[in-house]
Amino acid sequence: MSVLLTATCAVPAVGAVVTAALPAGSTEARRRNTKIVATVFSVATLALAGAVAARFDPDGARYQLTESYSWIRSFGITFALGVDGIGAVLALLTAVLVPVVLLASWHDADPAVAPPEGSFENRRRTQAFFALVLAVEAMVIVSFYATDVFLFYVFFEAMLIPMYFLIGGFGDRAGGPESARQRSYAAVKFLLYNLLGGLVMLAAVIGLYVIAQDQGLGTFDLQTLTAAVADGRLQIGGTAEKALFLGFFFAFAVKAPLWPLHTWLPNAMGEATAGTAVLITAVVDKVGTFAMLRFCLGLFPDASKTFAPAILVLSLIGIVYGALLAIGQKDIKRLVAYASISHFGFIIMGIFAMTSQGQSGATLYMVNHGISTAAWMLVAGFLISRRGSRLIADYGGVQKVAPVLAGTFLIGGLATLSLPGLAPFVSEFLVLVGTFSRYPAVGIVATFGIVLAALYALLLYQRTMTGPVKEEVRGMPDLKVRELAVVAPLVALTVLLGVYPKPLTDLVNPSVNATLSQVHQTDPTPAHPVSADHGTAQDGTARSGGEHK
Amino acid sequence: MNSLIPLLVAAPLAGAVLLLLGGRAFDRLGHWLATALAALSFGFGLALFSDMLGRDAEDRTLTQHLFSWIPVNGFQADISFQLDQLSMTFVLLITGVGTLIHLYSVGYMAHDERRRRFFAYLNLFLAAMLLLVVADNYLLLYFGWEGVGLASYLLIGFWQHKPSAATAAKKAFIVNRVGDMGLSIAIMLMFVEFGSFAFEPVFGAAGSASEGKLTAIGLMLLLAACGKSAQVPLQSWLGDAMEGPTPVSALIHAATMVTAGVYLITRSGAIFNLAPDAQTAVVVVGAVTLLFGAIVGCAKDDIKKALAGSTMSQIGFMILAAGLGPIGYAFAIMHLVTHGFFKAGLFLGAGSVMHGMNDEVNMRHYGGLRKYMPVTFVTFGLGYLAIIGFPGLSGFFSKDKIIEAAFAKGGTEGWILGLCTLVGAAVTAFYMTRVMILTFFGEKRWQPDAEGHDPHPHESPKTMTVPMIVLAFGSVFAGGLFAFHESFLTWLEPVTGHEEGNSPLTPLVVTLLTTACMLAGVALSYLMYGRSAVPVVPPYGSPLTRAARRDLLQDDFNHAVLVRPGSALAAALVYFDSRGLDGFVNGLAATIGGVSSRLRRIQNGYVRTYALSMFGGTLVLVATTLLMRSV
Amino acid sequence: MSSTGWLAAAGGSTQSIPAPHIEYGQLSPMLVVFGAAVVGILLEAFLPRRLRHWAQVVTALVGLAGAFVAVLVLAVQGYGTTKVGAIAMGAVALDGPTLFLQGVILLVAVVAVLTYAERRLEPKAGGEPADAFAAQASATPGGEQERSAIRAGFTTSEVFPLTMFAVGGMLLFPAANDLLTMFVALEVFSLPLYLLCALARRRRLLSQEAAVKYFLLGAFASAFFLFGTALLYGYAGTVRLGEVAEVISGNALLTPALVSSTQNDALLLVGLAMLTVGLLFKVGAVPFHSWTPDVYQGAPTPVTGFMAAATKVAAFGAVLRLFYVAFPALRLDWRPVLWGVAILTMVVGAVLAVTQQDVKRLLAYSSIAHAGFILTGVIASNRQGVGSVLFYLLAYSFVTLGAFAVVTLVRDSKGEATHLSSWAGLGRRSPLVAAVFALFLLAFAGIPLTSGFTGKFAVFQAAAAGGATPLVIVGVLSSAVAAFFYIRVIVLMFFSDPQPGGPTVAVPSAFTATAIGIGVLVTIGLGLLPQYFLDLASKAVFFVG
Amino acid sequence: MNPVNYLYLSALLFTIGASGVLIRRNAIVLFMCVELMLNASNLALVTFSRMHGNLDGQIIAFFTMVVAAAEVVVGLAIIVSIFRTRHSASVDDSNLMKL
Repeated sequence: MSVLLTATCAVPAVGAVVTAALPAGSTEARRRNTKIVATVFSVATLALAGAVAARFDPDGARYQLTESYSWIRSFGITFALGVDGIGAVLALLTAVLVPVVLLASWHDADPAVAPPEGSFENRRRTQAFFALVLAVEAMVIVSFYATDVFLFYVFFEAMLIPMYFLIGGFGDRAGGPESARQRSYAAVKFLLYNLLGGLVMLAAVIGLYVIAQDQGLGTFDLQTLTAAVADGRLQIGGTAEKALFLGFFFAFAVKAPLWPLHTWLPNAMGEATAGTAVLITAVVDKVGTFAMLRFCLGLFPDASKTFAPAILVLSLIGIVYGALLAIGQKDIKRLVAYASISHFGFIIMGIFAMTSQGQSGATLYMVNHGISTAAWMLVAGFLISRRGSRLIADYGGVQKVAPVLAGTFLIGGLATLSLPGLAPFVSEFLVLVGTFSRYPAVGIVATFGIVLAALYALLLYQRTMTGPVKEEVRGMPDLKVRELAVVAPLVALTVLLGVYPKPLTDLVNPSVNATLSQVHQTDPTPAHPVSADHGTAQDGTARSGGEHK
Repeated sequence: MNSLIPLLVAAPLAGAVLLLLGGRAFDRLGHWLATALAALSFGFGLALFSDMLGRDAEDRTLTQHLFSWIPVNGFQADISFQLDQLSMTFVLLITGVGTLIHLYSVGYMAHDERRRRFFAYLNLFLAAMLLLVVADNYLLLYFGWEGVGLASYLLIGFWQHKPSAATAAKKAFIVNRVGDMGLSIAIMLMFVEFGSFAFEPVFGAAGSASEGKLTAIGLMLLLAACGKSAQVPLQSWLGDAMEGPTPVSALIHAATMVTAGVYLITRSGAIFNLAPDAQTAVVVVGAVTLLFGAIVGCAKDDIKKALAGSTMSQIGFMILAAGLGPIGYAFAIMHLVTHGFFKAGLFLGAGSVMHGMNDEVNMRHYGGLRKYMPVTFVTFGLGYLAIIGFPGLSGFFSKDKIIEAAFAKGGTEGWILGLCTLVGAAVTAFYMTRVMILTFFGEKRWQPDAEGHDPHPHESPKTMTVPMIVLAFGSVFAGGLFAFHESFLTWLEPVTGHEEGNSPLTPLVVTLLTTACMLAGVALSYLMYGRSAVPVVPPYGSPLTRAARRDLLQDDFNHAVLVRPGSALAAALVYFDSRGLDGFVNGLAATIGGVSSRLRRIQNGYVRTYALSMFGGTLVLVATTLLMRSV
Repeated sequence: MSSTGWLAAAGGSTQSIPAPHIEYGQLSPMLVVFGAAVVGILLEAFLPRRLRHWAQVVTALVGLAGAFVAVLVLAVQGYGTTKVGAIAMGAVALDGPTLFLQGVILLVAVVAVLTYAERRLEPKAGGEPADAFAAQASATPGGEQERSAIRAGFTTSEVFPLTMFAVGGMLLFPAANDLLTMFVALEVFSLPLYLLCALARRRRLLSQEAAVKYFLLGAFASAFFLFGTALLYGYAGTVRLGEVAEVISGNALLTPALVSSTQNDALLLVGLAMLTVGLLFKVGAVPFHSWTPDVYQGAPTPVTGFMAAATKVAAFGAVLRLFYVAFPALRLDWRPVLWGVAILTMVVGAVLAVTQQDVKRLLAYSSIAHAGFILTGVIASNRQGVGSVLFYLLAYSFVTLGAFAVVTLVRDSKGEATHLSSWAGLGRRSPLVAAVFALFLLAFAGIPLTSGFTGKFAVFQAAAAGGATPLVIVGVLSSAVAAFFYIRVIVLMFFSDPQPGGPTVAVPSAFTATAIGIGVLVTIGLGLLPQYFLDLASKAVFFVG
Repeated sequence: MNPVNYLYLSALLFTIGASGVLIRRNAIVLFMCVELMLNASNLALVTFSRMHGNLDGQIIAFFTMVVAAAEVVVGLAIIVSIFRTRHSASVDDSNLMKL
């Protein structure tokens, strides 16, 4: 039994503990040490997560590198890890983003330059921030690797706590005196929403266990359960299955977030630091959509199909609604948040379209949205930290004084609007085509989203970056080396995965096919498939659909 | 040889990447590098062309598969190229005109501090446009399609400090996005219908699909074409796009990118041929736009906007021709190429004029420039003659063929279309004559610029005039060359097919009618503008003139129908989100809080109240227990 | 020996009265504790004041440790699993739940005594270190007598023997095998608690008020319990739980009196209801909860912690025994009633806590809500139910102790600063203390990886398996409401700005530090690796019939 | 006499006691009412003991008296100390903690 997965989860966890335990102090050197230690751990995690993805054999078993240790025998709970293509890719995304976020947040947790008289500035602020980020990373990676429903649930819920402290404890410097109140409101809202979702899921988890136990399967092991569901050994029964599905889905839909459960996201992303906002939208929220794919579909195939149309409608509303609200925003970070809501609509739509294109697209979308939104948000954060305001109206003409910043911001925006050649296009198109092939009307309406996306992304760019240079913006420095080091890998990945996403699709496709067979769905066949002789490319490489059927 | 195809795209792409990432290092010589790479691409194009000429007409399709792009089960998108005669034509046009305009820009942008970036964007455009025309499937075409949109966005808004430029850029992108939506839906339809969206398989299987499906695909493709080629109803962005530097207008918004719609429809001929209703829609759009653009062109005082109207109108001709099916495809492309020459030349001329006139664009502030800018005058004049269809020049041959084809459609339809094209030809002559007269003839109406400098018109530098001269050659001779032995038709026929149609009129009659219309337009224009002084301040004008100045109220329409309700909706939703959804959640929390503070009052601190609650509880418990039994 | 023996003895026969057979070894946990209590009294009487504190602390700890060892020995000998049985003439049940709960109560008591022994938090009085208890409880608050007692450095070291008596009663309560023993045990642990409540050093008025309220309401509830006992005795002719069950199920030998009395179901049902009232009062279930907030607030905080943890453990032990041993046949009667009570308790506890401003009252309402959660496990009426309740009690009691121990640390010039507003910004001044308290709050809220989550999962799982799914759903929703106020406190501590002149966090001695440390350890341990204790709890589910 | 009548009496006494707790204000009286409830229970126990013909009930009654006595000790101590503080035995004056 390989311990690679455990190691991948453990390294950031150990890193969190070590970082938290590093000596406190207000000296710059001590803070720097903390940051470096944390970053080293996150990079080590990246290496391990990369090794996991590299060792994953797309032609092999559904779950690989599996490990299983007895944990709570009384409830059939194991510490069972295993990776499929989807989990491997998403864990890798997490591992890529965390070092970037750490680097981007390098000074976000530094104490205020001149703490007011008599204030009790926490001397462990820096340690706390970096440790919390690593803790989130560890928990998220466990969630992606968990093949035990309970284990997943535990970390799904537990990650709320470090996230909560990250949101509430470390805001950006842009806020006025109101900001502390706003921030704690945002943190509480985040926690309560997600906790409510989690508790509802808890009821469903318990229900699942009780039903399984009644039928002689007192286990939370995902593979056992899904296999039992598939071959009829576990029959949950119509109403119960629907109720359990809704219980699970509710939690995931809050986290994802799906309209109309989204209202915590703009607050949280608006008030948190840019790095934390990235962590929320690019990493933590992905656990929700990931879980829909793995747990909702795997455990409750019939209910998933029953509710798919309703969920598609909600996600469709989310796509349009999020985009329209993004257009109406005055605050840069809230705009990005609403844009994310729109994107999550796409992801969920792809999942519940129940086609391989839709689900592969949704998985890629999770990755690509993570990378591109990270780039967009982090550059926005750099911008905001320079001017000390989140209001769009406070900017203008930035490209004149800080062209590189403006350029990277534009690339982030273009990625968000799914420009071909950048990664999000690949996933968005797959989702659209996957949805369209089963639900044409839904696909067409969703396509409107691409127009709206262009509108909010370019409006934001136009209002902040172009036009005459505003007085307050004059003299704004361009991106520094550290900031470039943050943005460059993200931009490079965005381009690379836009042009050559095959490594990811190769990892993801088998797992998606396995998921689809769990729900007993196959892709709709073309009405008039092209004949096979058209399907072969000149140099013999497989090219079009005909021969794959 | 096939391996040269990717290099066509790669050369300018490398230029763009180098110039953008290379930083200051390329400030000094980057523009020459970009020009060289454009020329290199042109060289590759020529090499491929000569290779192609060496083959049989039926064996001229070159393909090159690079790698699998997006493989998901049935959905297989490849980075894979196909170069046939149609693509070849475009490749040569794009790289040829592109190289010339690079050269022109060296002079035109000489003093711009962000010149390096300008050339990077130009190279990016070339790469995207070449990708568009050499793609072997619709998704890769879409890649190039949006790529040119991006380049267009970047270049229209190149002078970002001008709010108008930034707005125009955004507008162009978003209107194009509406069209792009059509293209993506078309691709999805193809995938659902055929399980593929590569040209060859789709065209091969098109016959098996129902006409309704094909019509749907065709209409969606038309929507895409409307966006990119500024056809009604998605035409509104082109006039504003003139905010970009003039070389951009010449290359992107006249010669190449805006004609991508024509390419798309021609390329998809196999689909349109089987979907007559979609074809009808195409010709209607073409006919409406050719008149629309022409009318707008008549009213504009801004030289670039007048030319933009003209571009719209000329593309209307092409779209109309493409909508005619095999009767017109080849002529649509032929007009596209000749238009590429003369319209690029006209824009470069306009740029040259502006260059000499302190960037003045209002023709009412020009006048009598022929003496000061002789080269510009001559090249512009040749372009003018070409566009109005002066016999023997390029435009004469290509436009005449389109008008013939329109009549050849046959029946009432043919008559209507033919008459539309004739009217279009006449109006073209009218507004182009107007441009000519206002700019180069008559007395000086020069005005000092914003800083009070009087203009000192002068001829432009060599880097600018040489491209103009080369393009003028094209404007004069290309048409004749193409028409000679119908060489162009023969060249394209393997790809587009050709039918003669049944024209009620003989070609000679059509030619005479066309020439007559052209002369009438010129004459009317001369009567209106050539014989009396042109007022510096535009007269109030007729309602039609005023509407035409406002682009026939297209922006007002869009504003009233889309923008204002849209922003109202966004604002309403913002309100709903914070008051409705969030209000509900906060209200829930408040309710719990309210219930809590009300319930708290029971805990009033009096021990006897507590005892009472216990006693009451006991009674209820006892009663319930007893009741449970009796039920 | 059964009641028939008593009857025979009463029949006027000339037989000598048989000496009752008492298994001293198997009763040793209780005997050791009572013994230590008595020793404590003697120490109080004979030792000079100066020495009393340490002597009492040592005596108490030794007594508790000895009792715990005794419990362990009994458990190892199999008295909890294979050798379960009634001892002391059938008055005491020695079985799994007994030993498990006695173990828990003893551990809780050890931790509580540690917090009692804390003398570093209060400023020195009369040159002597002071603890949390009144210098002289009989003195009028603020009077001259009190001032002189304080000057003299008096302390009420009687709290230790009192606590030991209470612990003894609590050990007996869940072990009681007949209603009389149960009643006596109830009083034995209640009476010392009434007194302990009155012994706060600061805020004496509140303390006295708490005592009087607790006393009057407690006595009121005991009266119900006793009357219920009487009615049940009238129905069954016996107060032994197992025999009552047999009478109810009709398996008992019917005497003529029984034939007539068992026809009157009202006796049985009203008796059941009244017994339930008496026990529900102790666990603090709605609508018998009203004493909880006032008493928790007024009592000295170490006592509150002890009371909140240990009383709940003992009382739920009795609840389990009563319903599972005496009334399993009446399940259809009591389950609906308990459903109602559980729902009310969860909802009212959670909702009322939302607007609390005092941290001790907040914890009181939280304990009410938790009583509701535990009740769902009781209602499960299956083996998992018993196991889950046992585990929950273990988990909950240490979180509670820890939380109240932290409350003792946050102080201003007037003693403990319990108003929530003064906790603002605590996380900035004392991140560690705030983090520990946050951990306890998260455990209360049932966040995974804490003991609270495991416990909640266990009871809800049992309830769902027992067919009480709606209860689970109500429980989940009220957990969400409950989370709101736990989080409110965390927000206050971490994200609010400290008030100028706000309270400081006192550095405790090793006693409180150990107590808190144990709380943290158990909270995390039962969250991360609960299997051993779940096993223990699930092995300890068999009652003596 | 039918022993059931004693039961009625017991119930009556219990109710009177309980009502007294709810109505009266003086802590001592309150406490006496509780004692009345205990004694009502005792009466019931003794009666049932008689009806069942075993002695358990009577023995319990003895225990109850002892417990009641202990309760008095503790209760009076508390009540007296609070009386000395407040110079009032009214339970309604002990109202510092609420809500």
